[in-house]
Amino acid sequence: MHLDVLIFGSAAIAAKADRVRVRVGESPTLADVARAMAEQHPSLAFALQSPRFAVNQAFASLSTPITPSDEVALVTLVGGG
Amino acid sequence: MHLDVLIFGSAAIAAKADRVRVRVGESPTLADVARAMAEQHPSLAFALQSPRFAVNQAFASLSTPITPSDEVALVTLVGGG
Amino acid sequence: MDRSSMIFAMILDGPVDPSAEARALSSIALAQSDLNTSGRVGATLRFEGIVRRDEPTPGAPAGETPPIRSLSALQYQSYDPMAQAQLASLAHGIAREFGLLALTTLHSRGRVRVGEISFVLTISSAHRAEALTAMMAFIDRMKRDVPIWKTPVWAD
Amino acid sequence: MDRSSMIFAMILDGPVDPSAEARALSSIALAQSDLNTSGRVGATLRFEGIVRRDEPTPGAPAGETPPIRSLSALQYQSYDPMAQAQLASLAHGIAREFGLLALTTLHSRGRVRVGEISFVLTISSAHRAEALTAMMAFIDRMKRDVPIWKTPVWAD
Repeated sequence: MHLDVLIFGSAAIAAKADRVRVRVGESPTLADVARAMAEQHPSLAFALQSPRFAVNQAFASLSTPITPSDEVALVTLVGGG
Repeated sequence: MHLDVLIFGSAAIAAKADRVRVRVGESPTLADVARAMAEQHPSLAFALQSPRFAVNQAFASLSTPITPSDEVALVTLVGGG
Repeated sequence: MDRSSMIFAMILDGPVDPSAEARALSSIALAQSDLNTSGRVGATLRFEGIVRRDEPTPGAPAGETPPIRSLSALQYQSYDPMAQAQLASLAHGIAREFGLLALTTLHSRGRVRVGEISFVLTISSAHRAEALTAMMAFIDRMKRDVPIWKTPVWAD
Repeated sequence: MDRSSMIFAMILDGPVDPSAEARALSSIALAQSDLNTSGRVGATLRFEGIVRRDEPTPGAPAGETPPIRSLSALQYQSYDPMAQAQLASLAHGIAREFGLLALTTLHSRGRVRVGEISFVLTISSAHRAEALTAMMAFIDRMKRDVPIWKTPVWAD
């Protein structure tokens, strides 16, 4: 499946976009999404070393299963608020 | 010699005065003054267990020699500022 | 004794200047005034975060002092509505944990120029100790858990 | 970079209300305003100590909770001019030790009623960390080294 992941701050600057599309297998977890992002968008590797995600506007652990209708955001706070 | 010692806060309340007169030997140190105060003014004993003095408006150690013209104040901050 | 506390948390557009702050806090102005005359408050603490002109430039090699470069502003981006929910949740959590009487916080979204305020946190408590430790905990956790990012707008 | 910092420390009669504060700080108002627009300040922190109504009565046996009794005011007695000199010396020492940009402090002498402010400390610095640690250090050392005593004036 394909998934759009929202990105912010220095990740958005690095990718020159406010979201990136990733290709993942069926029934992925957030860990799969993170791995796919790092492979398919190497400019985001710096923000994926210890990534933090939100799913549907709430923090979620890497074991969280993802469906195509979920809102997924990479919220690693590189540099802080 | 005789010496007036300024007192404040709960010490002043206990003694019902803003200073007490003490009788000390010749060439006393602050330690002698503290001892004489505790003996001659038992109501101040609570403020003399680890006393702190100012001499001529500056903190002074217990070994400081005192002359009759010095301004001596018991500034133990019982209860804080 | 009344165990409730007065909490307000909001992300607003632009700098947290006095008029923006008064507007944001108008709904609790009366409760604030009641609290201040209640005799229950022994300490109030207010923190303002202000945009500084000089920032080290990012990307310097480790161990080297990065060159200083001048900002004209910071651009704050918040992930809404999660950022607002996290800020409010943090405010309630800190107030409960430290037994505060009041906590109000305002954070900017969008552009805030050098010298302008981007963040205000005000805490009222019975004694000073809990106000100071609550303030440090709040700011640390905000930087960790509230999804707001800042991007420099360079002067040159 | 200008290494000087703006310091002001004063003991004044009665509560530290806004008009008393403005009067006391009028001589540095211009310098304060210059500093605030300089782009050097990243954090300002303000502490207000307020007289609370309920105080534990002194003299309760150790281990027992002292009964609460209501105040109408606190009476502050300062040993002058030593108190003023110690407050100023503390202000300069803390500003130097923590590299602050500004530190102003006002402390009451005489009667301050419940709900009124008896102490204000305002700190400006480049970053928040030094403002917070400097504030805690200042208040701890003030209570140890500035000869000011408070006496309760009971309501009943």
